[in-house]
Parts: sequence; C-alpha cells; structure tokens
Amino acid sequence: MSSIIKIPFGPQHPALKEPENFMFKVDGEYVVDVTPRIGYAHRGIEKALEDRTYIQDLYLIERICGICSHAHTTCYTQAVEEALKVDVPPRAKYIRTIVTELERIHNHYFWLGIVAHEIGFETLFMYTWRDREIVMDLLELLSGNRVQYAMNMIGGVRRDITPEISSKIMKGVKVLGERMKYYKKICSDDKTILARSVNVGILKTKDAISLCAVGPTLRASNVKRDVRADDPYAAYDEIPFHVVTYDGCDVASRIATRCDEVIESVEIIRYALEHLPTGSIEVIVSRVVPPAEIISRVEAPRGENLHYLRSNGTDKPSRYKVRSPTLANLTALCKMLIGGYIADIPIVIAGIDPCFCCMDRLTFVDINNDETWGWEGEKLRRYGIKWYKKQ
Amino acid sequence: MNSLSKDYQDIIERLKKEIGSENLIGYEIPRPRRIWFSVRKEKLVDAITHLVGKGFVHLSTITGLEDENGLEVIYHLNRKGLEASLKVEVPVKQPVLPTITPIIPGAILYEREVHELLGVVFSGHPNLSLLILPEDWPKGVYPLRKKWTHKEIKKKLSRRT
Amino acid sequence: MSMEKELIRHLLKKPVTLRYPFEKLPPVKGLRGKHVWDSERCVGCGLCARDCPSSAIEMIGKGLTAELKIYLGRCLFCGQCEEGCPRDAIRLTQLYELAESDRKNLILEFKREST
Amino acid sequence: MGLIKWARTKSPWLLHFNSGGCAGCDIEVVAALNPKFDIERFGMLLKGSPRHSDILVLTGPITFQIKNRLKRIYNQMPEPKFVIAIGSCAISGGVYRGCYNVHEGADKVVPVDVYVPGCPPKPEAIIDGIIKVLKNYEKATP
Amino acid sequence: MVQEAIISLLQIVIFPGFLFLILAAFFYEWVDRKFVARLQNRYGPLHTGPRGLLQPFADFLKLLSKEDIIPYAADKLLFSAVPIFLLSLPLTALFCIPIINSTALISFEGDLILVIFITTIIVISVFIGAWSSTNRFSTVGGMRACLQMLGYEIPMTIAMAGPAIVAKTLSISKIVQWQTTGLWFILTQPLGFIIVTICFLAELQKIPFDIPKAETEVVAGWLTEFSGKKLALLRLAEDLELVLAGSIMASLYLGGPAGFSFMPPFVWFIIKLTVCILILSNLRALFARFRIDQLMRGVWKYLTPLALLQIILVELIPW
Ligand code: SF4
Ligand code: SF4
Ligand code: SF4
Ligand code: SF4
Ligand code: SF4
Ligand code: SF4
Ligand code: SF4
Ligand code: SF4
Repeated sequence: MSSIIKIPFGPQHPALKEPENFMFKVDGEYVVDVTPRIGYAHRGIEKALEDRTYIQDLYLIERICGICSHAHTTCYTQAVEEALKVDVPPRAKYIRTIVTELERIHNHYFWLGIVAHEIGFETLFMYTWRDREIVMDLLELLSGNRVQYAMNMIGGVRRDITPEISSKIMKGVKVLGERMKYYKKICSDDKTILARSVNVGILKTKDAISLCAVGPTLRASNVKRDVRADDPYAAYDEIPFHVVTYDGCDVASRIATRCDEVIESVEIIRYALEHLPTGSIEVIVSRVVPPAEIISRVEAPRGENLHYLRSNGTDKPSRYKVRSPTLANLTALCKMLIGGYIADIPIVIAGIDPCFCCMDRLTFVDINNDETWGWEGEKLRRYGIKWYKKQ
Repeated sequence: MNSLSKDYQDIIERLKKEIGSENLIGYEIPRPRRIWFSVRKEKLVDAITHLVGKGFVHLSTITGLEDENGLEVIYHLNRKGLEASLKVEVPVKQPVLPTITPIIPGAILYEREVHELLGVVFSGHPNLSLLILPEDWPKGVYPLRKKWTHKEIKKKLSRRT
Repeated sequence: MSMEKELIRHLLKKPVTLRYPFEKLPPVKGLRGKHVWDSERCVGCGLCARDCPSSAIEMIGKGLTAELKIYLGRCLFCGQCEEGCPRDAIRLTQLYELAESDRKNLILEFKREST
Repeated sequence: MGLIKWARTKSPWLLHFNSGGCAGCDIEVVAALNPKFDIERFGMLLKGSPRHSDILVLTGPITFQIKNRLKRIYNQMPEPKFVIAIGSCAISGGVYRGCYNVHEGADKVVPVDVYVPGCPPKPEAIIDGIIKVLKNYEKATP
Repeated sequence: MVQEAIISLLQIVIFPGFLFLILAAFFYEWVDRKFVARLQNRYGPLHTGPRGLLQPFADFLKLLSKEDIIPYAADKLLFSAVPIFLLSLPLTALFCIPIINSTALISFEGDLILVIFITTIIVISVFIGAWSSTNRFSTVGGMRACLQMLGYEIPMTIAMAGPAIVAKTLSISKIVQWQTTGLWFILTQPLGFIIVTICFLAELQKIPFDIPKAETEVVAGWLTEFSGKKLALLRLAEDLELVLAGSIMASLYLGGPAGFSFMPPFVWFIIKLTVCILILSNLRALFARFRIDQLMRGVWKYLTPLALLQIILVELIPW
C-alpha cells in the first residue's frame, strides 16, 4: 500500500495542458497539505536568455507563454528601455496598451471557454471560442500573426494602427463587450454553473495578501491591487479605468471578475483609440546596454508579471529573471485547496487560470498513518462523489 | 514629487535605525516607485520583518543570481506601487540564508526555486525538495550558475540516460 | 436552460464556419509567412542571420556573393530579419500553408543568378 | 481496398499532445475545433484516448521529462497511425533549440509524417497539414 | 407457406430488421451530430458524402479496418465478447418496437418488461467491458455508469408503467394500438414523457449525464481501451441505443406508427422518431455536465417523486 502511483489527473488530452504535479496530504475528505511540483514545461529559458542578445531575447521572452506573450514582451522591453535610458514615443505607448488589452480580452474569453469545457458545457465552449475569433482576427490584422504578435520592439512598437484598422478594432471590441455581458448573465443564471462555483475554492482576503496572490485571483478576494493602477506603465497613467474587485473569494467571483475585466478592457481600448497621440512609433536604440539593474512590472491577464534585468554593458544580459503570475498564484492555490474537499480540486485549479489547467499528476499522503498512495483524477472524483453523497 | 522623496527617505531612515546603519550597506532611488537596499545577510530577517510591518506585504518574487562577484539574492517587496528590493550577498563557499517563510508564507515557492537553480540553502525552510527540475536531476548541477552552460548540462543529462 | 433561446436563434442562422480549404479569406496585409529574398539588393552584411532568434538563417559566403539558406522548420516568422535588414532584401510574404512531409523541403535555398 | 482507404481519409481522429511548448500552438490546434473552422466538417474529432486516434498532433519542444511519455502514447495508438508536428518547436526545437532541457525535433523520438512550420501556424495551416497527411496516405497506398 | 416464411425472413434481415435498423443507426448519429453542430453555429460533418451523411459509415469502416489492440492485462474473452453482446442487445429490443404497422416483429404480452430489462443488461455489460479492460479510466467509467443507472432506472420504470397501466397491457405493440383509438400518452402523461426523456439521456450517457465518459475527467471512460473493430461495434451499439431510446419514446408516448392515413404508418414512425431524437440532441447542447452526486440527488429528490406522482395521477384520473 505504501507505493506511490502517479496518475494523470483530470484532463485527458494528455497534452492540451502542461503537466504539473501536486503532492496532496489528505485526512479523510479534507486536503491537509499540498506540495506542488512543476516543470514539465521547464525549458531552461532563463539560462538561455543569458546566452543570447537582447534582440533575440525579445522573441524568446515572447515564447515563455503563448497566451500572454505581449505582456511578457512589454515587461521586457520596458526593462531594457529603462536600462538604455530611452523614452518611448507616446504613440507607441498607446499602441502597446491597446494590444495588451486586446490580449486580456483574448485570454479571458479563452479561459471562460476552458472552464465551460471543464464542466462539460460544450455549447458554451463553442460560443466563447467562436467569439474569441473576433479578437484573434483583430490581433492578426494589427500584428500579422494570431498568437505571437511580435508587436513590441526595444524602443517602440513595430506596426502602426491606421485609421482603417482603428475603426475595425472599435467595431470588434463593441461586439466582444456585448457578448461578454451575455456570458456573464449566463454564468450567474445557469444552475449547473452556479452549483460548481459558488463557495468553492475559498481564498480569504487575509490569505490572499500574505500568500502574495496576484491578478484576478487576488482581486476576486477583494484586494484592490493592479499594477496598471499602482505602478502605471505604458499609457495607463493617462487612461481612466476601474479596478474590478469582488468579495466572494470563490470561483464564482473569479468568473465575475474576469467577465467585468473584459468589459473594462473594451472601454480602455475605446479611450486609447480615441486619444491616440500622433508621432513616430519607435526610436532607434543601441544594441549594447549599459550596466544597470531594473525591475519591470506589468499586469498580465493572469496577474502581475515581474521581470528583473541586470545588464553588464554587453549586448547580452547578465541575468534575466521572469516571474510569471501562475507561479505567484500557486501558493495561494494550495491554500484554496487545503481544508477544501477533494471533490472540488479540479474546478478550483481551473479557477486561478493556470495556462490551461496544468496539473496533471497528484500524489496523496495520509498524515494519520503516513501511508502514501496515488490517486487518479477519476478515483479522486469518485471519492468526491462518495463524499458528496454522504452530505 | 518632493513629498514623495521625503517619504522614501523616511523609509530608509527607519530601516537604518532598525537594523543599524553599519548593516545597511547601501541604498538607491533610481526613479519613482523603486528603492534598492543592500543589507548584510545577518540582518536580512530583521530588515524584512521591519519592511513588512511598514506595509510591504507583497513579495513579488525572490531573484537569485551569480555574477563575477559571487552569489546574490534579491527580495522584491511591494507596497502598492512602491517596489522595494532588498539585496543580500551570499558567499559561494557556504551559500546559506535564513528563510523568511515565517514572515511571508508566500515565499515558499520562490525560495525553493532559488535553491534549485542556484544551490542557495534556506535554513529553516519547511521543504526544499525539487520543484521545477526532474526527479533524476544530477546533484550539484545548478543551471543558473555560470559554470554550467547549456552544453555542459546537456552532456551531463545525456550521460544519465 | 438559460441558453435555449440562444440555441434556437443559432439554429436559424447560417454557421459562421469558414469552409477552408474550399473558401479562404484573403490573408491580412501584414501577415508573416514564407520568406523571399532579393539577391539584387542584398549586400551580405549578415545582420539577418545574426539577429535571428532561432538561428534559422545560414549565410553561405560573405559580402556581395553571399547566399542565404533559411530553415523554415526553425523559423518563428517573427519578422526580425525583415525588420533588421538595412537593404530590405529579405521580406516575409503572406504564404502560410507551408506543410511539408519531407523536412528537406522546409529549407529555402536562395541562390544568386550567376551573372 | 478502395472503400477502406476512403473511410480512412474521411474519418481522421486526432490526439493532441503538448510536449512542453509555450501553449501558442495548442490554442491554435484547439481553435481549429471552434465553429469558425470546425474541423468536424472533415469528420475529424479530437479524442482523449490514444487507442481511438489515428493522427498524433504534436506541439511544443520535446523536453527530457516528456520524451518517454510521448513514446508510450505513440505505441498505444493502433495502426495505421500518423504523426504531425505542429510549429517550429516540434519540428526542430524552435526558439528553445540548444536549451538544456530540450530535444531538437520530434522526429528524433517518433517518426513524423508531416511538418507544419509556423510559430504558431494559423488554424488554416494546421488543417492544411492534416489534409496533406491524408493526401499522402491516399497517394502512397495502391 | 413458403412465401410467408420468406417474407418474414426478409422482414427480419432487411426491413424493418437488421439492415434497416443499422442504417437507421448511422442515419441518426448523423442527425444528432449535425443538429448539435447547427445549434453551435457550425456545420458538423460536411465533406463525407452529401452533407456529410456518410460520416458515421466512414467512421465505422475505418475503425473496422484498424489494428485491434487487446490490452495486455485485459481479460481477453470478456473483452472481445462485450462489444458483440452490446450490439445485439439494442437490436433485440428494437425488434419489439412496432415500426411498419402496429404490430412489432416480436410482440408478446410483457415485451415492455423485456425492453426495460435489456436496458439494464446494457449497463451491466458496460460494466463488464470496463472491468475486463482493467484500465483505471475504464473501471471508473464503468462504476459511474452503474451508479448512474441505479439512479435513473427506477424513475424510468415507474414512468413507463404509466402508459402500461392505462392501456392495461405490458406489450409495446398493444400500447401503440391503444393509442390509435385513444389519445396519445404525451397529452395525458406529459410529466411521464419528460421523465423518460431525461432518463434516456442518462441511459445514453449524453450531456448532461455523460459522467461515465466525461472526456475531461476520465478520457473516454469505459471506452478508453477499446480500439479497432471493437470500438466500431461499440459505437454502432451506441447509435442503436439512440434509435431505441427514440423509438420507445415515440411508441409509448407518441403513438408509434399511427397517424393520418395520407402517409403510410412507417413514415409517421420515422417522423416521430426524428422528433424524439432531436429533442434528445437539443438537451445535449443545452446543459453543462452534472457532477454525479448532483445527479443522484436530483434523481431522488425530483425525478422519482415526480414519476410516482404521474402514476398516482394516472390512477386518480380516468382518461
Ligand atoms: S484544460 Fe481542460 S480540456 Fe484542456 S486538458 Fe486540461 S482538463 Fe482537459
Ligand atoms: S521561466 Fe520558469 S519555466 Fe521558464 S525556464 Fe525559467 S523556471 Fe523554467
Ligand atoms: S501564466 Fe499567463 S502570464 Fe504567465 S506565461 Fe502563462 S499566459 Fe503568460
Ligand atoms: S505557467 Fe503553468 S501553464 Fe503557463 S507555462 Fe508555466 S506551467 Fe505551463
Ligand atoms: S540583412 Fe539583408 S542585406 Fe544583410 S545579409 Fe541579410 S538579407 Fe542581405
Ligand atoms: S548594411 Fe550596415 S551593417 Fe551591413 S555592412 Fe553595411 S553598414 Fe554594416
Ligand atoms: S522570421 Fe525570425 S526566425 Fe524566421 S528567419 Fe527571420 S528572424 Fe529568423
Ligand atoms: S512553435 Fe512557437 S507557438 Fe508553437 S509552441 Fe513553439 S514557441 Fe510556442
């Protein structure tokens, strides 16, 4: 009995998500402790960044994650620009902002689809993903690629927004905002969705702060923290917007937060397009970066992104550190799971929006007799079922 | 702007008083919303306790790095928009730091990450097992140390299988 | 139940589906696809190969006789080569259907016409 | 024989496997399912079990941790089976070429039938790739 | 004599027997997929045959021609027997349904019980199949199927008793005949119809009751290890079950092949069957998947009491 069997958890496109690995300690029906194990997708990016030039790094940074690639490059280019002491033209800043917000819309739609798929709501998945195509098309129109936009350059952005593109974006985001309002209604009306989300995966405000959660996860626990407002970058200091918070601290609040954020993003994009400054979109910069130490922060769709750069006067960074939001939320995720019921693990994990529901393997340790055994997601689910029946 | 810099000075003075000025090796305010401290590692826990008490409750991450001068660990603390970064130098020979997880529970994963990629040991940390690297990762290979280049690591890895 | 109305509405609508490959949308203007190279313009400075983030460009020779080999299997279609070329000799076209069953066919070999 | 070949080309079921990429390719593969592209038109279905699948859709670089799992999944698929490598990562390691945890190309681990370059390729390009697999099969067998 | 024998043989083999039923199974899989696709604003199968009509057939042929892997640890005999068994069960049950006229190929007092019994056996076979393949996903899927069955079987049986009580017979053909003279039971027992519909969704393991094979949770559930020919047969069996479900609904509640005489009874039957299947498909697109505990709770809290209520109403009100 004391053998650890590792079992694939949850998802069975053994691949759609990246595998992560959690060690659960359970006592009866409750999760007592969770130890995460990540890195199936560990590719050694931080090391590789040190071996490549700043220009090459830009594209590598972009590929840390395919979903919020623009947030990562914005963070990166800001760091390098600060080290170079160059000022980016205002028009470039606005364009960066617009792309960031489009990306946020894309991410939240994507996430809603995944959640729908997770609870077996095939039709909602199809609808959200269909509407997501609108924003994908806008991004393609703007940048030339649907996913890896390559919009950011060190010193500005690569492509300009022509009036014709601008009007198309206006039209597109209007539809997206409307549709999101509809989905929000569905999510707060539909009984099946509510049953799976209300009071599930509680993260109290106090814990959210002490465990350093970020992004919508944090804001759904009623903490008003958003890098865009607190440490404005790009054009955010000139654009009025609300920081969305909810105080439910559960999965339902996380859904609501993200829905509202999309609606907010639509307003930001509208404002930015209407107030787009004129002028150039990039400045020429040197390839060599003087020695400096820079911290750059960006609010990615999933939360605060922090990059740390140390340059040493060559054309390659001496150290580049990336802290992506999923990692920051992992500790908080463990907290949500601890004390929760085993049956609720999957939806809670999906709730923090890891790039897909990454986790793939679970191992349990019973604290009472120190017995270790493995549980597959299904067994786990069955367990949850049994447990719920007792209720 | 002026009141802002006064605020920053205030934070620095208080920290100085708290840990003793000889233990605060240096500080810098490169631009609004950024402060850098450099403290002796003996006073690390005190300094962080003090800053957390002053509202820097959010730990963004812990960066570990190696350059010509040896190992360095940086704690990125945050109060609203204000980012305070605390640097400590760690001797390469005996890379040990006290853990800060009792003060900031959110540091658990970051300390593990630094431990794994650079070999810095955090004494008192509840669990320093592998987080990112595979189970059968060779001992003593810390990918972010300069002497381990991609080629070297790959060689070592392929020998393993 | 709250979606029934929406379902009925869609039943009466034409599907949004783009019937690829039987109907194709014209690619957007800035789409980043397969490369073309203009031997007349290239001066063989090597900037493109140097900055390529995944070493997809190989320079054969130097200077005005240099020729290019591009490994599409490595290329990220990031457009850095196009962006960095001081002579606008390398460009990305809108060709995106590049699937090949032989990896060799993914190597673009650009030759200079012997003059 | 002709009938069976017809059936095989009309009913390709896919198994999607991410071996450690940036998720860019994955979202494009899944995007091919959505109503805009709707690959069910060709009878393609995304299946969870390797036992039910005909085409293995690979995305992402092959990290050292994932290699054996990939081999196992490939072996579980019943013949005839095809592998299609999506994106430069799966073809050659892409941006991650040379990183310490990454293999240089999926074809070092399993045989690949069609390569779809791009980073990530458009859903159209992915569909195009799958159709090429089927066309090749149609041509190759008498 | 000989002529009659030939006719009944033809009836069994071709129409409305094996061949017809299998073709119907393929056809209704297509209807189901296409309809759901349209609800989701897409085409569904399109390029296989006219409007994708041949898609299920292509799937079937392809699976037949594929390598057939029997998992190393599986119980070979059971594992191979289950698909055949599962295929023959719904076929047998379908013979009890009157299709071309108001008498079925097999008709005797109590065939309703037989059909209900067969639906139970199907689930048990599913469990045996799951268990014999020893894969953990399969096992869980099989367990879930059984658990689910425990829930819906009871309200379904109770609800189906409604028409039987009124028609005072346990033969489906007789129930159909009763309806040609009286009212359709959907009008007098709408509640029963709804309950049976919901229970059939569960029987067919379709959303929102696809818990036994929820893709995101247990891969393909009890089907996970089956490949090649066996999978082909199993899928066909599923399609037949769909036809069976639709036919039972049409027979018990919509009067089976009865209808105005400007069209032959057979056409009436097809129309009603199609309507029933479309109802099932629509529900499939409408819901999110329940968690199995929610399903069980729902069954005991709502479905069973409602089914009982229906019976009481039937007893109280003499139609
Ligand atoms: S994200 Fe959902 S659908 Fe995708 S693999 Fe994970 S569980 Fe499956
Ligand atoms: S950023 Fe994270 S995933 Fe990427 S190489 Fe570094 S540790 Fe690994
Ligand atoms: S977790 Fe989010 S922010 Fe981080 S890399 Fe992935 S998509 Fe980008
Ligand atoms: S954050 Fe999660 S989902 Fe994103 S790349 Fe890392 S492991 Fe994958
Ligand atoms: S950068 Fe342009 S000019 Fe220079 S070698 Fe490349 S293609 Fe030729
Ligand atoms: S084009 Fe520019 S970089 Fe190239 S050789 Fe001439 S001066 Fe040098
Ligand atoms: S597009 Fe990018 S990856 Fe491709 S050859 Fe040009 S620079 Fe290299
Ligand atoms: S090919 Fe590009 S988009 Fe695809 S996984 Fe690799 S880096 Fe990501």
